[in-house]
Amino acid sequence: MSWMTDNPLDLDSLLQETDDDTCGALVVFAGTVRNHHEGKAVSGMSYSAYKPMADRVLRELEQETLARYPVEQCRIMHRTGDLVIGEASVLVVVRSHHRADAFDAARYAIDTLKMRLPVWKHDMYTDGSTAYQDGVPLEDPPASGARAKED
Amino acid sequence: MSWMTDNPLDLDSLLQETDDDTCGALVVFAGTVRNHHEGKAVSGMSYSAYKPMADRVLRELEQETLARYPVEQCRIMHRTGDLVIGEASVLVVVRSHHRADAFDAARYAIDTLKMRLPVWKHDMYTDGSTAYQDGVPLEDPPASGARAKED
Amino acid sequence: MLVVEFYGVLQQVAGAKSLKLEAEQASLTVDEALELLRQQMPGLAEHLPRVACAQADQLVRRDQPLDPEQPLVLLPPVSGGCGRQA
Amino acid sequence: MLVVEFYGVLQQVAGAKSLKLEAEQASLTVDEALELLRQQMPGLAEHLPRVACAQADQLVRRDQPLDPEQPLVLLPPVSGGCGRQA
Repeated sequence: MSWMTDNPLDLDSLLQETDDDTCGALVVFAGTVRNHHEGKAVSGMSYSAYKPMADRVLRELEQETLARYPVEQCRIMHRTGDLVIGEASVLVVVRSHHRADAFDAARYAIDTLKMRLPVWKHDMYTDGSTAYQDGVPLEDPPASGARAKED
Repeated sequence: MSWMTDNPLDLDSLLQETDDDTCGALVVFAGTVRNHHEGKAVSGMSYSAYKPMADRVLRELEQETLARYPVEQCRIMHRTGDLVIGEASVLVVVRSHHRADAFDAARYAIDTLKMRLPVWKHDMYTDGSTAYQDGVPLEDPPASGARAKED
Repeated sequence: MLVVEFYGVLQQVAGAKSLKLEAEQASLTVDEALELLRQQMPGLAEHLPRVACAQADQLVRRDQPLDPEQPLVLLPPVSGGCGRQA
Repeated sequence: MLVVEFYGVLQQVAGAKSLKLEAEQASLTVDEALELLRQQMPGLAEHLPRVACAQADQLVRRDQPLDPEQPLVLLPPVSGGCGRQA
Protein backbone atom coordinates (compact mmCIF):
# COMPACT_ATOMS: atom_id res chain seq x y z
CA MET A 1 0.00 0.00 0.00
CA SER A 2 1.13 3.53 -0.61
CA TRP A 3 -0.12 6.83 0.79
CA MET A 4 1.93 9.62 -0.79
CA THR A 5 2.64 9.42 -4.50
CA ASP A 6 4.11 11.45 -7.33
CA ASN A 7 1.87 9.62 -9.81
CA PRO A 8 -1.71 10.56 -10.74
CA LEU A 9 -4.12 9.19 -8.14
CA ASP A 10 -5.95 6.11 -9.35
CA LEU A 11 -9.45 5.78 -7.94
CA ASP A 12 -10.05 2.42 -9.61
CA SER A 13 -7.14 0.79 -7.84
CA LEU A 14 -8.29 2.16 -4.46
CA LEU A 15 -11.78 0.83 -5.15
CA GLN A 16 -10.27 -2.59 -5.89
CA GLU A 17 -8.08 -2.49 -2.78
CA THR A 18 -11.10 -1.74 -0.59
CA ASP A 19 -13.48 -4.18 -2.28
CA ASP A 20 -15.61 -5.72 0.49
CA ASP A 21 -18.69 -7.88 -0.09
CA THR A 22 -20.06 -7.13 3.38
CA CYS A 23 -20.37 -3.39 2.64
CA GLY A 24 -23.38 -1.76 1.03
CA ALA A 25 -22.12 1.83 1.17
CA LEU A 26 -19.16 3.48 -0.49
CA VAL A 27 -18.20 7.13 -0.09
CA VAL A 28 -15.36 8.73 -2.05
CA PHE A 29 -14.01 12.19 -1.45
CA ALA A 30 -11.64 13.77 -3.95
CA GLY A 31 -9.97 17.14 -3.72
CA THR A 32 -9.27 18.55 -7.16
CA VAL A 33 -7.28 21.50 -8.42
CA ARG A 34 -9.51 24.51 -9.04
CA ASN A 35 -8.96 27.12 -11.71
CA HIS A 36 -9.01 29.98 -9.20
CA HIS A 37 -7.82 30.89 -5.72
CA GLU A 38 -8.89 34.01 -3.89
CA GLY A 39 -9.84 35.73 -7.11
CA LYS A 40 -6.68 34.86 -9.05
CA ALA A 41 -6.72 32.55 -12.08
CA VAL A 42 -4.72 29.41 -11.36
CA SER A 43 -2.85 27.51 -14.06
CA GLY A 44 -1.69 24.62 -11.90
CA MET A 45 -0.46 23.61 -8.53
CA SER A 46 2.56 21.95 -7.03
CA TYR A 47 2.35 19.90 -3.84
CA SER A 48 5.39 19.12 -1.76
CA ALA A 49 5.49 16.90 1.30
CA TYR A 50 7.70 15.79 4.12
CA LYS A 51 7.28 12.22 3.04
CA PRO A 52 8.60 10.18 5.99
CA MET A 53 6.07 11.79 8.30
CA ALA A 54 3.29 12.15 5.70
CA ASP A 55 3.19 8.41 5.00
CA ARG A 56 2.94 7.69 8.71
CA VAL A 57 0.21 10.32 9.24
CA LEU A 58 -1.99 8.85 6.48
CA ARG A 59 -1.42 5.25 7.59
CA GLU A 60 -2.38 6.19 11.15
CA LEU A 61 -5.33 8.32 10.03
CA GLU A 62 -6.75 5.32 8.17
CA GLN A 63 -6.43 3.20 11.31
CA GLU A 64 -7.89 5.95 13.49
CA THR A 65 -10.86 6.39 11.16
CA LEU A 66 -11.52 2.64 11.22
CA ALA A 67 -11.35 2.70 15.03
CA ARG A 68 -13.58 5.76 15.55
CA TYR A 69 -16.36 4.86 13.08
CA PRO A 70 -18.14 1.60 12.33
CA VAL A 71 -16.65 1.38 8.84
CA GLU A 72 -14.92 -1.61 7.30
CA GLN A 73 -12.51 0.00 4.84
CA CYS A 74 -10.64 3.29 4.72
CA ARG A 75 -7.90 4.27 2.27
CA ILE A 76 -6.34 7.68 1.80
CA MET A 77 -3.83 8.77 -0.81
CA HIS A 78 -2.29 12.19 -1.45
CA ARG A 79 -0.54 13.39 -4.55
CA THR A 80 2.72 15.32 -4.75
CA GLY A 81 4.37 17.10 -7.65
CA ASP A 82 2.88 19.29 -10.37
CA LEU A 83 -0.88 19.04 -10.95
CA VAL A 84 -3.00 20.57 -13.68
CA ILE A 85 -6.51 21.97 -13.24
CA GLY A 86 -9.03 19.24 -12.45
CA GLU A 87 -6.49 16.67 -11.26
CA ALA A 88 -7.05 15.07 -7.87
CA SER A 89 -4.69 16.00 -5.05
CA VAL A 90 -6.26 13.69 -2.49
CA LEU A 91 -8.56 10.65 -2.45
CA VAL A 92 -10.45 9.25 0.52
CA VAL A 93 -12.32 5.96 0.07
CA VAL A 94 -14.55 4.54 2.82
CA ARG A 95 -16.80 1.49 2.79
CA SER A 96 -19.29 0.55 5.49
CA HIS A 97 -22.47 -1.34 6.20
CA HIS A 98 -24.52 1.82 6.79
CA ARG A 99 -24.23 4.89 4.63
CA ALA A 100 -24.30 7.50 7.40
CA ASP A 101 -21.13 5.99 8.88
CA ALA A 102 -19.31 6.13 5.54
CA PHE A 103 -20.20 9.82 5.12
CA ASP A 104 -19.14 10.66 8.69
CA ALA A 105 -15.89 8.72 8.44
CA ALA A 106 -14.87 10.18 5.07
CA ARG A 107 -15.52 13.67 6.37
CA TYR A 108 -13.52 13.03 9.51
CA ALA A 109 -10.63 11.68 7.45
CA ILE A 110 -10.38 14.69 5.13
CA ASP A 111 -10.98 17.25 7.90
CA THR A 112 -8.27 15.66 10.03
CA LEU A 113 -5.86 15.23 7.12
CA LYS A 114 -5.92 18.97 6.54
CA MET A 115 -4.77 19.58 10.12
CA ARG A 116 -2.08 16.90 10.31
CA LEU A 117 -0.56 16.10 6.93
CA PRO A 118 2.81 17.79 6.27
CA VAL A 119 2.00 18.89 2.72
CA TRP A 120 2.33 22.32 1.15
CA LYS A 121 0.56 23.77 -1.81
CA HIS A 122 2.31 26.08 -4.21
CA ASP A 123 -0.12 27.92 -6.49
CA MET A 124 0.93 28.75 -10.03
CA TYR A 125 -1.10 31.62 -11.43
CA THR A 126 -1.86 32.33 -15.06
CA ASP A 127 -0.04 35.69 -14.75
CA GLY A 128 3.19 33.79 -14.11
CA SER A 129 3.39 34.47 -10.40
CA THR A 130 3.47 31.74 -7.77
CA ALA A 131 2.66 31.61 -4.08
CA TYR A 132 2.73 29.15 -1.24
CA GLN A 133 -0.70 28.98 0.31
CA ASP A 134 -0.78 29.65 4.01
CA GLY A 135 -2.23 26.83 6.03
CA VAL A 136 -2.83 25.31 9.43
CA PRO A 137 0.07 25.16 11.93
CA LEU A 138 0.73 21.55 12.94
CA GLU A 139 -0.01 20.90 16.58
CA ASP A 140 2.81 19.91 18.87
CA PRO A 141 2.76 16.34 20.11
CA PRO A 142 1.66 15.91 23.74
CA ALA A 143 4.33 16.07 26.41
CA SER A 144 5.91 12.69 27.09
CA GLY A 145 3.93 10.77 29.69
CA ALA A 146 0.78 12.77 28.86
CA ARG A 147 -1.83 11.09 26.69
CA ALA A 148 -3.32 12.65 23.58
CA LYS A 149 -6.73 14.10 24.36
CA GLU A 150 -9.60 12.17 22.82
CA ASP A 151 -12.47 14.33 21.71
CA MET B 1 -28.36 12.18 -19.84
CA SER B 2 -29.90 9.07 -18.36
CA TRP B 3 -31.03 8.30 -14.82
CA MET B 4 -32.34 4.74 -14.76
CA THR B 5 -30.37 2.11 -16.62
CA ASP B 6 -30.21 -1.65 -17.12
CA ASN B 7 -26.47 -1.41 -17.78
CA PRO B 8 -23.71 -1.48 -15.16
CA LEU B 9 -23.28 1.98 -13.67
CA ASP B 10 -20.23 3.77 -15.01
CA LEU B 11 -18.61 6.10 -12.49
CA ASP B 12 -16.02 7.34 -14.97
CA SER B 13 -18.64 8.65 -17.36
CA LEU B 14 -20.47 10.45 -14.53
CA LEU B 15 -17.17 11.99 -13.44
CA GLN B 16 -16.62 13.20 -17.00
CA GLU B 17 -20.17 14.54 -17.28
CA THR B 18 -19.75 16.56 -14.07
CA ASP B 19 -16.22 17.78 -14.79
CA ASP B 20 -16.02 21.37 -13.52
CA ASP B 21 -12.80 23.37 -13.22
CA THR B 22 -14.35 25.71 -10.64
CA CYS B 23 -14.89 22.88 -8.13
CA GLY B 24 -12.31 21.71 -5.63
CA ALA B 25 -14.45 19.08 -3.94
CA LEU B 26 -15.97 15.88 -5.28
CA VAL B 27 -18.09 13.46 -3.27
CA VAL B 28 -19.30 10.15 -4.65
CA PHE B 29 -21.77 7.86 -2.95
CA ALA B 30 -22.30 4.35 -4.26
CA GLY B 31 -24.72 1.76 -2.94
CA THR B 32 -23.43 -1.74 -3.62
CA VAL B 33 -24.99 -5.19 -3.30
CA ARG B 34 -24.04 -6.83 -0.02
CA ASN B 35 -23.56 -10.55 0.51
CA HIS B 36 -26.07 -10.69 3.36
CA HIS B 37 -29.43 -9.29 4.40
CA GLU B 38 -30.90 -9.71 7.87
CA GLY B 39 -28.74 -12.74 8.55
CA LYS B 40 -29.37 -14.50 5.25
CA ALA B 41 -26.65 -15.07 2.66
CA VAL B 42 -27.45 -13.18 -0.53
CA SER B 43 -26.37 -14.41 -3.96
CA GLY B 44 -27.61 -11.46 -5.96
CA MET B 45 -30.32 -8.88 -6.30
CA SER B 46 -32.81 -7.77 -8.85
CA TYR B 47 -34.04 -4.18 -9.05
CA SER B 48 -37.23 -3.25 -10.85
CA ALA B 49 -38.53 0.27 -11.38
CA TYR B 50 -41.53 2.19 -12.61
CA LYS B 51 -39.34 3.91 -15.14
CA PRO B 52 -41.48 6.84 -16.40
CA MET B 53 -41.76 8.20 -12.87
CA ALA B 54 -38.29 7.09 -11.71
CA ASP B 55 -36.53 9.09 -14.44
CA ARG B 56 -38.52 12.18 -13.48
CA VAL B 57 -37.85 11.72 -9.76
CA LEU B 58 -34.08 11.52 -10.27
CA ARG B 59 -34.00 14.42 -12.72
CA GLU B 60 -35.95 16.57 -10.26
CA LEU B 61 -33.89 15.39 -7.29
CA GLU B 62 -30.73 16.53 -9.06
CA GLN B 63 -32.28 19.95 -9.64
CA GLU B 64 -33.57 20.14 -6.08
CA THR B 65 -30.16 19.22 -4.65
CA LEU B 66 -28.52 21.93 -6.77
CA ALA B 67 -31.12 24.43 -5.55
CA ARG B 68 -30.91 23.55 -1.84
CA TYR B 69 -27.12 23.33 -1.51
CA PRO B 70 -24.32 25.54 -2.85
CA VAL B 71 -23.03 22.81 -5.15
CA GLU B 72 -22.26 23.13 -8.85
CA GLN B 73 -22.85 19.61 -10.13
CA CYS B 74 -25.15 16.77 -9.13
CA ARG B 75 -25.77 13.55 -11.05
CA ILE B 76 -27.68 10.50 -9.87
CA MET B 77 -28.08 7.17 -11.64
CA HIS B 78 -29.86 4.01 -10.51
CA ARG B 79 -29.44 0.53 -11.88
CA THR B 80 -32.22 -1.94 -12.72
CA GLY B 81 -32.06 -5.64 -13.55
CA ASP B 82 -30.00 -8.43 -12.02
CA LEU B 83 -26.95 -7.42 -9.99
CA VAL B 84 -24.23 -9.59 -8.49
CA ILE B 85 -22.56 -9.04 -5.11
CA GLY B 86 -20.44 -5.89 -5.09
CA GLU B 87 -22.11 -4.24 -8.08
CA ALA B 88 -23.37 -0.68 -7.66
CA SER B 89 -27.13 -0.15 -7.58
CA VAL B 90 -26.94 3.63 -7.29
CA LEU B 91 -24.37 6.39 -7.86
CA VAL B 92 -24.53 9.96 -6.59
CA VAL B 93 -21.87 12.41 -7.80
CA VAL B 94 -21.64 15.94 -6.40
CA ARG B 95 -19.07 18.64 -7.06
CA SER B 96 -18.78 21.91 -5.16
CA HIS B 97 -16.42 24.67 -4.16
CA HIS B 98 -16.42 23.68 -0.49
CA ARG B 99 -16.24 20.11 0.70
CA ALA B 100 -18.82 20.35 3.48
CA ASP B 101 -21.48 21.30 0.91
CA ALA B 102 -20.62 18.33 -1.31
CA PHE B 103 -20.95 15.93 1.63
CA ASP B 104 -24.26 17.47 2.75
CA ALA B 105 -25.71 17.49 -0.74
CA ALA B 106 -24.72 13.90 -1.56
CA ARG B 107 -26.25 12.75 1.70
CA TYR B 108 -29.45 14.65 1.03
CA ALA B 109 -29.67 13.17 -2.46
CA ILE B 110 -29.33 9.54 -1.35
CA ASP B 111 -31.55 9.96 1.73
CA THR B 112 -34.28 11.56 -0.38
CA LEU B 113 -33.92 9.07 -3.22
CA LYS B 114 -34.74 6.26 -0.83
CA MET B 115 -38.03 7.93 0.07
CA ARG B 116 -39.12 8.91 -3.43
CA LEU B 117 -37.74 6.64 -6.10
CA PRO B 118 -40.19 3.97 -7.36
CA VAL B 119 -37.71 1.09 -7.29
CA TRP B 120 -38.05 -2.34 -5.70
CA LYS B 121 -35.40 -4.73 -4.57
CA HIS B 122 -35.83 -8.45 -4.92
CA ASP B 123 -33.28 -10.42 -2.87
CA MET B 124 -32.01 -13.71 -4.18
CA TYR B 125 -30.64 -15.87 -1.38
CA THR B 126 -28.01 -18.57 -1.65
CA ASP B 127 -30.57 -21.12 -0.42
CA GLY B 128 -32.57 -20.52 -3.61
CA SER B 129 -35.33 -18.49 -2.00
CA THR B 130 -36.18 -14.94 -3.01
CA ALA B 131 -37.98 -12.07 -1.32
CA TYR B 132 -39.06 -8.54 -2.09
CA GLN B 133 -37.63 -6.25 0.55
CA ASP B 134 -40.19 -4.13 2.31
CA GLY B 135 -39.58 -0.43 2.01
CA VAL B 136 -40.85 3.08 2.49
CA PRO B 137 -44.41 3.94 1.37
CA LEU B 138 -44.32 6.77 -1.19
CA GLU B 139 -45.95 9.93 0.09
CA ASP B 140 -49.05 11.20 -1.62
CA PRO B 141 -48.66 14.39 -3.61
CA PRO B 142 -50.08 17.51 -1.96
CA ALA B 143 -53.75 18.33 -2.61
CA SER B 144 -54.22 20.47 -5.70
CA GLY B 145 -54.02 24.15 -4.84
CA ALA B 146 -51.90 23.39 -1.77
CA ARG B 147 -48.18 23.98 -2.10
CA ALA B 148 -45.58 21.39 -1.15
CA LYS B 149 -44.15 22.25 2.25
CA GLU B 150 -40.60 23.53 2.10
CA ASP B 151 -38.52 22.53 5.08
CA MET C 1 -62.46 -0.26 -18.49
CA LEU C 2 -59.22 0.67 -16.77
CA VAL C 3 -55.82 -1.00 -16.97
CA VAL C 4 -54.14 -1.50 -13.58
CA GLU C 5 -50.38 -2.13 -13.49
CA PHE C 6 -48.55 -3.78 -10.60
CA TYR C 7 -44.96 -3.24 -9.46
CA GLY C 8 -42.67 -4.91 -6.95
CA VAL C 9 -44.24 -7.33 -4.52
CA LEU C 10 -47.70 -6.55 -5.95
CA GLN C 11 -46.78 -8.46 -9.13
CA GLN C 12 -46.13 -11.48 -6.93
CA VAL C 13 -49.34 -11.02 -4.94
CA ALA C 14 -51.49 -10.40 -8.03
CA GLY C 15 -49.72 -13.07 -10.03
CA ALA C 16 -49.72 -10.69 -12.98
CA LYS C 17 -48.12 -7.48 -14.19
CA SER C 18 -51.48 -5.90 -14.99
CA LEU C 19 -55.18 -6.55 -15.20
CA LYS C 20 -58.22 -4.92 -16.71
CA LEU C 21 -60.79 -3.48 -14.36
CA GLU C 22 -64.38 -3.44 -15.62
CA ALA C 23 -66.13 -0.32 -14.37
CA GLU C 24 -69.68 0.87 -14.99
CA GLN C 25 -68.77 4.55 -14.71
CA ALA C 26 -66.77 6.19 -17.49
CA SER C 27 -64.58 8.00 -14.99
CA LEU C 28 -63.39 6.83 -11.57
CA THR C 29 -61.46 8.37 -8.72
CA VAL C 30 -58.41 6.48 -7.45
CA ASP C 31 -60.41 5.42 -4.38
CA GLU C 32 -63.23 4.05 -6.50
CA ALA C 33 -60.81 2.13 -8.70
CA LEU C 34 -59.04 0.63 -5.67
CA GLU C 35 -62.39 -0.46 -4.21
CA LEU C 36 -63.25 -2.28 -7.45
CA LEU C 37 -59.80 -3.84 -7.46
CA ARG C 38 -60.24 -5.03 -3.86
CA GLN C 39 -63.47 -6.77 -4.81
CA GLN C 40 -61.92 -8.39 -7.86
CA MET C 41 -58.67 -9.44 -6.12
CA PRO C 42 -59.15 -9.68 -2.32
CA GLY C 43 -55.54 -10.80 -1.80
CA LEU C 44 -54.40 -7.26 -2.59
CA ALA C 45 -56.51 -5.71 0.18
CA GLU C 46 -53.88 -5.81 2.92
CA HIS C 47 -51.33 -4.10 0.66
CA LEU C 48 -53.49 -1.23 -0.54
CA PRO C 49 -53.15 1.06 2.51
CA ARG C 50 -49.38 1.37 1.90
CA VAL C 51 -49.61 1.57 -1.89
CA ALA C 52 -49.09 4.80 -3.83
CA CYS C 53 -50.86 5.35 -7.14
CA ALA C 54 -49.52 6.94 -10.30
CA GLN C 55 -50.55 7.77 -13.83
CA ALA C 56 -47.85 8.45 -16.39
CA ASP C 57 -44.94 9.99 -14.47
CA GLN C 58 -46.98 11.54 -11.64
CA LEU C 59 -48.37 10.32 -8.34
CA VAL C 60 -52.12 10.79 -7.93
CA ARG C 61 -54.02 11.28 -4.67
CA ARG C 62 -56.79 8.93 -3.62
CA ASP C 63 -59.44 11.59 -4.19
CA GLN C 64 -58.30 12.49 -7.69
CA PRO C 65 -60.18 11.43 -10.81
CA LEU C 66 -58.33 9.03 -13.09
CA ASP C 67 -57.60 9.53 -16.76
CA PRO C 68 -59.36 6.42 -18.18
CA GLU C 69 -56.95 6.42 -21.15
CA GLN C 70 -53.92 5.79 -18.95
CA PRO C 71 -53.07 2.79 -16.77
CA LEU C 72 -53.43 3.17 -13.02
CA VAL C 73 -50.03 2.20 -11.64
CA LEU C 74 -49.80 0.68 -8.15
CA LEU C 75 -46.52 1.31 -6.37
CA PRO C 76 -45.78 -0.58 -3.13
CA PRO C 77 -43.31 0.77 -0.53
CA VAL C 78 -40.01 1.51 -2.30
CA SER C 79 -36.57 0.07 -1.60
CA GLY C 80 -34.20 1.80 -4.01
CA GLY C 81 -30.63 2.72 -3.27
CA CYS C 82 -28.91 -0.04 -1.41
CA GLY C 83 -29.59 -1.95 1.82
CA ARG C 84 -32.34 -0.54 4.01
CA GLN C 85 -29.73 1.36 6.01
CA ALA C 86 -26.76 1.29 3.67
CA MET D 1 26.71 20.31 13.98
CA LEU D 2 23.04 19.82 13.14
CA VAL D 3 21.40 19.66 9.74
CA VAL D 4 18.22 21.74 9.44
CA GLU D 5 15.80 20.97 6.61
CA PHE D 6 13.20 23.40 5.26
CA TYR D 7 9.83 22.63 3.71
CA GLY D 8 7.16 24.66 1.96
CA VAL D 9 7.46 28.42 2.12
CA LEU D 10 10.50 28.10 4.39
CA GLN D 11 12.57 26.87 1.43
CA GLN D 12 11.69 30.11 -0.30
CA VAL D 13 12.46 32.25 2.74
CA ALA D 14 15.72 30.44 3.51
CA GLY D 15 16.70 30.23 -0.14
CA ALA D 16 17.82 26.66 0.50
CA LYS D 17 16.45 23.21 1.26
CA SER D 18 18.76 22.74 4.22
CA LEU D 19 21.64 24.27 6.11
CA LYS D 20 24.18 23.20 8.70
CA LEU D 21 23.95 24.70 12.13
CA GLU D 22 27.20 25.00 14.08
CA ALA D 23 26.59 24.40 17.76
CA GLU D 24 29.03 24.39 20.66
CA GLN D 25 27.01 21.87 22.65
CA ALA D 26 26.91 18.26 21.50
CA SER D 27 23.18 18.06 22.20
CA LEU D 28 20.52 20.76 21.80
CA THR D 29 16.84 21.05 22.56
CA VAL D 30 14.55 22.15 19.75
CA ASP D 31 14.27 25.60 21.33
CA GLU D 32 18.03 25.98 21.50
CA ALA D 33 18.44 24.93 17.88
CA LEU D 34 15.74 27.39 16.73
CA GLU D 35 17.44 30.19 18.65
CA LEU D 36 20.75 29.45 16.88
CA LEU D 37 18.88 29.33 13.57
CA ARG D 38 17.26 32.70 14.27
CA GLN D 39 20.67 34.24 14.84
CA GLN D 40 22.11 32.71 11.70
CA MET D 41 19.09 33.50 9.47
CA PRO D 42 17.04 36.41 10.89
CA GLY D 43 14.59 36.29 7.95
CA LEU D 44 13.14 33.09 9.36
CA ALA D 45 12.31 34.64 12.74
CA GLU D 46 8.78 35.73 11.89
CA HIS D 47 7.91 32.22 10.65
CA LEU D 48 9.24 30.23 13.59
CA PRO D 49 6.29 30.73 15.98
CA ARG D 50 4.00 28.85 13.56
CA VAL D 51 6.51 26.21 12.56
CA ALA D 52 6.37 22.61 13.78
CA CYS D 53 9.54 20.58 14.17
CA ALA D 54 10.16 16.93 13.34
CA GLN D 55 12.87 14.35 13.37
CA ALA D 56 12.47 11.24 11.22
CA ASP D 57 8.71 10.57 11.04
CA GLN D 58 7.76 12.18 14.38
CA LEU D 59 7.00 15.70 15.55
CA VAL D 60 9.15 16.91 18.44
CA ARG D 61 8.17 19.45 21.09
CA ARG D 62 10.15 22.61 21.65
CA ASP D 63 11.46 21.38 25.00
CA GLN D 64 12.67 18.04 23.67
CA PRO D 65 16.35 17.22 23.12
CA LEU D 66 17.35 16.61 19.52
CA ASP D 67 19.07 13.55 18.14
CA PRO D 68 22.21 15.18 16.66
CA GLU D 69 22.46 12.37 14.09
CA GLN D 70 19.16 13.26 12.46
CA PRO D 71 18.15 16.42 10.60
CA LEU D 72 15.86 18.86 12.37
CA VAL D 73 12.93 19.28 9.97
CA LEU D 74 11.02 22.58 9.95
CA LEU D 75 7.39 22.29 8.88
CA PRO D 76 5.42 25.49 8.19
CA PRO D 77 1.59 25.57 8.40
CA VAL D 78 0.23 22.78 6.20
CA SER D 79 -2.13 23.04 3.23
CA GLY D 80 -2.77 19.50 2.07
CA GLY D 81 -6.01 18.22 0.66
CA CYS D 82 -7.47 20.72 -1.72
CA GLY D 83 -8.47 24.39 -1.51
CA ARG D 84 -8.48 25.87 1.96
CA GLN D 85 -12.18 25.13 2.30
CA ALA D 86 -12.70 22.60 -0.47
